[in-house]
Amino acid sequence: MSEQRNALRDVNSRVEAGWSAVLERVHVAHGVGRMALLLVLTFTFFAVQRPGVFLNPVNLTNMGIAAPEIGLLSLAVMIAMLTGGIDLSVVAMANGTAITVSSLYTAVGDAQGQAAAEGWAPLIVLVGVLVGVLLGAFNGFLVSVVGITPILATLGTMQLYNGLALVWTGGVTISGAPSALRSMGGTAVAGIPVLTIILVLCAVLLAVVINRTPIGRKVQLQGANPVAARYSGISPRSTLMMTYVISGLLSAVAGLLFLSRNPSASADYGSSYVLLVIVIVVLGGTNPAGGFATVLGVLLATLTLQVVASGFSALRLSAYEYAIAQGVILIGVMVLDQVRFRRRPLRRRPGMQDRPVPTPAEK
Amino acid sequence: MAPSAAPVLEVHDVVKTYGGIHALNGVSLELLPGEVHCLAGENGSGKSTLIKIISGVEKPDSGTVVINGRTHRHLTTGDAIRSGIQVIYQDFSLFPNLSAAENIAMLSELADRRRISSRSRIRAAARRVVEDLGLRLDLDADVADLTVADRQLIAICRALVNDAKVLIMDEPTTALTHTEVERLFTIVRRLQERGVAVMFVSHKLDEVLEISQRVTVLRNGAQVASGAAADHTPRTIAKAMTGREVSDERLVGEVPPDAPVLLELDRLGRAGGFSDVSFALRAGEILGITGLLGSGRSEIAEAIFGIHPADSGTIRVAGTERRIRSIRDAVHAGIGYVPEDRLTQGLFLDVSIADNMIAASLDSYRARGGLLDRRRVRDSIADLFRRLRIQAPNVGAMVRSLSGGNAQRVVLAKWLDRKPAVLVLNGPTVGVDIGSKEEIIAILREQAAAGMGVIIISDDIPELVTACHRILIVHEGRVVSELTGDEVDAHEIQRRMAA
Amino acid sequence: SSVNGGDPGTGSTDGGSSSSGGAADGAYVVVVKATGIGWFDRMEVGVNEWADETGMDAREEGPSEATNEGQVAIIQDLIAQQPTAISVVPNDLAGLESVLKQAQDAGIVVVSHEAVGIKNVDIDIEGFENKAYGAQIMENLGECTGGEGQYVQFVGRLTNGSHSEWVQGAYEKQQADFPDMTRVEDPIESEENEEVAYNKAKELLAKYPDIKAFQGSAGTDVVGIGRAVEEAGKTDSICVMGTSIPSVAKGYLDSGAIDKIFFWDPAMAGKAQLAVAKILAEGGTIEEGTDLGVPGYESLVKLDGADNAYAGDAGVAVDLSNVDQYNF
Amino acid sequence: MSGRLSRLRGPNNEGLLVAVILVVVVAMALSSPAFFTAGTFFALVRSSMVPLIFALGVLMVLISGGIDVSFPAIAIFAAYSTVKWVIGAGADPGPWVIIAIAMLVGAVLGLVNGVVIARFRLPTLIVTLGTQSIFKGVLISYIGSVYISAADLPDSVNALAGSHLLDVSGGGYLHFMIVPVVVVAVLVALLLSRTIFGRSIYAIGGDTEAARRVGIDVVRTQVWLYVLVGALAAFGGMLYVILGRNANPQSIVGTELDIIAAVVLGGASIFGGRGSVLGTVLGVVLVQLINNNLVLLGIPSTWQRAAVGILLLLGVGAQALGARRPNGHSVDVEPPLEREEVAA
Ligand SMILES: Nc1ncnc2c1ncn2[C@@H]1O[C@H](COP(=O)(O)OP(=O)(O)OP(=O)(O)O)[C@@H](O)[C@H]1O
Ligand SMILES: Nc1ncnc2c1ncn2[C@@H]1O[C@H](COP(=O)(O)OP(=O)(O)OP(=O)(O)O)[C@@H](O)[C@H]1O
Ligand SMILES: [Mg+2]
Ligand SMILES: [Mg+2]
Repeated sequence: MSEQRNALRDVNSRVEAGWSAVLERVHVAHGVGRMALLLVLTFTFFAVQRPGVFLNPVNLTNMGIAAPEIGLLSLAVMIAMLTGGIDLSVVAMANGTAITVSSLYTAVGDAQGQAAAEGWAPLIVLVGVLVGVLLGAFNGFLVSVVGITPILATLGTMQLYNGLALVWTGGVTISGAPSALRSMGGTAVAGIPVLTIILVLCAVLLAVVINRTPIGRKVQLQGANPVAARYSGISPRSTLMMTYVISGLLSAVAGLLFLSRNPSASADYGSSYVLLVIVIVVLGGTNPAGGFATVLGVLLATLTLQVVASGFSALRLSAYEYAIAQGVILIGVMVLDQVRFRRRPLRRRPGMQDRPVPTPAEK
Repeated sequence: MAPSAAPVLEVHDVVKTYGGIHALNGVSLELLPGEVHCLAGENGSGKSTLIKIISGVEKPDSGTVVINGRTHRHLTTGDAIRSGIQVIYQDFSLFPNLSAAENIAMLSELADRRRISSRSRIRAAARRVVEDLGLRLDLDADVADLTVADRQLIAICRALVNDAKVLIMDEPTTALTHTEVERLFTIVRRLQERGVAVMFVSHKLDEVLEISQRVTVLRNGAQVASGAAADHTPRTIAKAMTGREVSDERLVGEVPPDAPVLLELDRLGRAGGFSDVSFALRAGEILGITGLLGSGRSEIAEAIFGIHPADSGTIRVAGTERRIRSIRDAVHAGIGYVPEDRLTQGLFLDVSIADNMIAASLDSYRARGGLLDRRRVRDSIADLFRRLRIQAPNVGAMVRSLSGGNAQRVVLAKWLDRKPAVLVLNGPTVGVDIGSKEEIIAILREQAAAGMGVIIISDDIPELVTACHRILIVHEGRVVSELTGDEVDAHEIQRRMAA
Repeated sequence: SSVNGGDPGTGSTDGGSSSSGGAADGAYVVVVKATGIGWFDRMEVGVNEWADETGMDAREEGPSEATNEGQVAIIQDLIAQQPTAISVVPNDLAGLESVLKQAQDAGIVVVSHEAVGIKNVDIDIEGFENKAYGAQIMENLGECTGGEGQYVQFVGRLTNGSHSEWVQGAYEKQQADFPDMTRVEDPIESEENEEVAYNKAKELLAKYPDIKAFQGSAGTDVVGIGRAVEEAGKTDSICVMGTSIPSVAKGYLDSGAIDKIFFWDPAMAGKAQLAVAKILAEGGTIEEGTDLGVPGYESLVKLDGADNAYAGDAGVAVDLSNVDQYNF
Repeated sequence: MSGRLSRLRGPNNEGLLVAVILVVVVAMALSSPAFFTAGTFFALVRSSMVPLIFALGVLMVLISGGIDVSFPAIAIFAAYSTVKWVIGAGADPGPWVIIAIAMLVGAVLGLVNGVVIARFRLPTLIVTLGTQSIFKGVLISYIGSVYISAADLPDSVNALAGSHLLDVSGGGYLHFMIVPVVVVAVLVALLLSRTIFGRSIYAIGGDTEAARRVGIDVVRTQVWLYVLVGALAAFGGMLYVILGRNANPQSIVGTELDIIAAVVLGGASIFGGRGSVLGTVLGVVLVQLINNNLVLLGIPSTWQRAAVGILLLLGVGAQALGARRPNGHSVDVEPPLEREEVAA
């Protein structure tokens, strides 16, 4: 055991040492560069330590299947954080979708038989997604119309949604999901799990919405300075509403992934994800105060923690030792960032880093 | 009293760079007891930075600060304060969540290295200063609930609560009316008698010359002039600051008599704010609205822009009546607004200049598929950047890194990009140096000439005179008089405002 | 509903062996609800003993919080490490279906515990028949109360299958044999949390002043209840019984606040799971009467309701008289 | 900024809370005769003690403009490791010494938070999110995971656990530890309102840069703040051990968000600069009042989680509406008119 601990200490020191040096040379968007780097470093480290287990295709596939649901939930939190808010209810919303789909499916199945249930599947899934969207809209209502601070509003709805799910299921785990979903969990295209592909698609879509559409820009500005946004004729209500609806939508998709990984739904699934995704979002370079975030950074952060988790498993380190590593990485990254920015005050440009800024010179 | 020999404060060729930019490039000056030393310079010329260095907020790259003959290598704010240096910061640096009294007294409490804080002592200390200055301030109100002017007064009181040896004022008068400025100056003179050395930063050159004995002018962080105030006129200082001739003569183009009416207020009113305000603004016209602080001039603007909607009367924009209940209504009706409080209401400080510029007109760039048309975005940004002559490395720079003059141009650009029918500007040149001021007004003239209707709310009378076709004077929420054509003249306005 | 930071949602624990993947590496892994908990620390003792006795590579793993996603992640990581057998004590039976299937497809022997009716396992091994166990508890409670009065049942989580069966078994027993007893509330959820159990017990004492008996299910339920009863000064008039382990309940057994606790030795359960796994791995079969060579599991009985579930007779009842025989 | 600050505070929030509490009490009294008893009251007091101590720490951090989610980890780390160590050493220095040691441990952990946060100017929520999982991980992996039951606790601790301030036969009792809890609450109140340190915390929460400029040593103040909060958390942890008569390393962690919610219900601003001890006490009491009486109110177990969520939303919702400025949700930094006349 102890020699693995040394290995652990060793990797941390190595990572941090090499890193700050390399960071100087990496001029990618805040959050993206460092995560890409960290991902590569951790991956190589574990690959070298336990090639047999870690590089085993089964392991790689499993990572590709496990990461997406967390990735989607992280993106859901990210967009809320982009407006200076946060969404603690993402897991509850995801479960809401999963439970809806699963129970509707089984209900129809019992009433009219499997075939019928499969026939209704598309509609059922749609309803499930709709539930997620509605829950998100309720968050949006609380935040934008009632004016409750997001962290409190969503803390409340987290409990509420979770509680309602408990009431609905009576605490029992319900089994059953449309075969389309079930098969989705297992299949892969060109060796890449379908779930991974779904995550990437959603991420690209979200990135486009945030950076290339008026509403996306408004969301960013809302986070950067709500007052100035209002004085620019941007309606906080519609922006915030949109934000939390999107958050609900992404959570709903995550809920579908829950089902596709395992055809059952319960009120308690994923409770341990809530704070984990916040960690991921921040590691991904999102500014907790709002105004800046990169989708790519969040994706990389998700993968990095996934890799570290499996790596620790391969090294036979315990869940608690992994928790320690997670904390160390989080703080390590933040500190290194800070040190880096202190050195270059003017390099910091929250806002639109991830797209080239036109200068008169260019024209 | 005549300044005595030994300087209380000396600065020896201080150099300060921020990421390559020379904020200060070998500046030296000395401050004698009982003298008022004025620091002039355009936005971004280095005034605030110099002040931050003297007060220990920023460390110089090289050069030294000598206080009472003692040379400080690593001057901390604490040291500075304890050795009698008091600063009124440009942004006031007040605590919005604390009472006025505590804001005023906190500094002395800290300076006295106290451990226990006593309400009574704090209130007493605060009241002493406030009464000393003959001000009326609600000492128990949270600063968050006070007006910009009140906040500025509180910042001044705070600086005076400790008997300071050196008093530094970074644009202390931007939000003050003449009466208040006069009051401040009497205080300054009284302090002078007590042998306090005062350093005074202002963009209002007539003020500068009225109060100071010595003038130092900075340009791009370098000292370009330093000498007795007596040897200077506003013109000479302006020339030193900008390196060119600056004119403030009144030039207003003709408004064609058949120009369409763009904005029409009919007996507009808001309980507790103003009442019965009626006027019409025609295309190409620049209308000035002035009055004492609290006269309701800002409230009129805020009603037009839907911040605090009017509760009686009607607003017609380009002939059609508009219900303006929110800012969105106003914006959609074709009204733009450049707010008084640039930093919090006008700008996204941590967002690039480029994205600030299109903040109000995002929807107009929607191309097919709902995506932004990035070529058009790029073009109009580059165009505005050039037209408004914004000094910045490129449009990707954070607005936080701009000085007031440039920051204000960005706010302007944001609205120009939306091409509103009517543009309302509240204190458009507050804290903006004459160079930028002249250019900003020139831009407004252009826009008016191009058919926009412009309303300027300001208490900078010379500015109004140079720019406006017509000037309304507001008193206690009512328009008490209107000056047009040749009536528009500084003294006439003064006279009617006093009346 | 309470969340806990730093939990490896994607997390997993020990696992993987130096030998490269592909072929089975001979490891036996018991995946428990959560590590760092008294009950499963005890199970780990058994697991390690079994490893020493048999010279096999056996170990226990578990998430840091008792969550389904945590167990799924661990098992997925294990599959990549190709152990010989995995035995799981699930947080959520249905929630492991797919990943266990994946394990079986990968040629790994899959055993389960506290999971009657779980899908995709070769054998489920129970310490005893759950409803019978519940009935046994009610038997004692009935005696203690003289067969009359109000009582309340606690479960760790409403979602916990075994707990539900225990209270159900007890409830049925009560209706059959102790008609004069009345259950005044549906089973109360203690969230596996002693403080919650304590507070709810206090409320119940206030609401039902002459309540006669409590039945606990989670290991800490009886302790929380016991404290509430003790503070109400009703240690003698109220019977508190339920599942727990001596080390946790001892203080209150001494004071009489807890009258009797029931459990099955987690260490033995751990050994039994591994024994079953070993038999299966070596091509053997489990049937009625099989002797696992583990105390309490000398002659397995087949449970109805599931075709692959077997139970030992490992239930233990402990009160003040024999509590000192147990060091866990 | 100033607008954001005032976002969460109603004009006289404490008043609002008292009203809400009264309503809840009446509702409960009506729905259950068993409610109006000394027992219920004492139970309420008792279950409020630990959350209140935590809440006071959270309050101070919130006022300074931060959010701390690591206090439960610090609490259990300090309490468990101290108790374990004392038992291991076979010594029983008496409860107060044990508490003192625990608070020392807590202070050290707090120091870690403080240094990282103040020295590198990092977002507090994130830092404490990290340290929390580090503390918990270290506790379980390297210090111990074994449940320490009443039987093994030092006798002096058990003795203190059983000491009552006043007993109502059958109706429960008032626990002695209420005394130190009240003392701590008063001390914190005085610290915040009557000391320069306290006022500096408000100042930093109001505007950190301005605080620097008036000569407050922000870094030092923050570090001390977190040390203090760490010690406070440790005291809460020991209190938990004493009241619960067990040391369980799995306990406490997971309650952080609920405590923060209670403090904000109590009128503290999540954006810093505002908050009062009185409000915090009321907030905690309200939450406990609700949590404690769900069974009494006859709310079915399955509904209880949802019920808590709804009540929390009602609470913060009422507050948000109370703090509402003219222009709906959006923060409005325009000064109210009547102020202008003052200066004019
Ligand atoms: N914190 C900073 N980071 C980077 N650059 C800075 C900073 N502060 C000042 N500068 C640079 O120093 C120059 C001078 O700033 P300074 O505040 O002294 O100007 P100023 O004379 O006060 O302008 P204004 O009249 O607008 O107040 C600025 O143009 C800016 O480029
Ligand atoms: N973070 C920063 N990065 C770059 N430059 C900065 C920064 N902060 C301040 N500056 C510089 O400081 C100078 C003055 O800042 P300041 O806010 O005092 O000017 P201002 O108040 O906007 O100008 P004015 O007071 O004349 O309106 C500006 O020229 C700006 O370039
Ligand atoms: Mg300046
Ligand atoms: Mg300035």
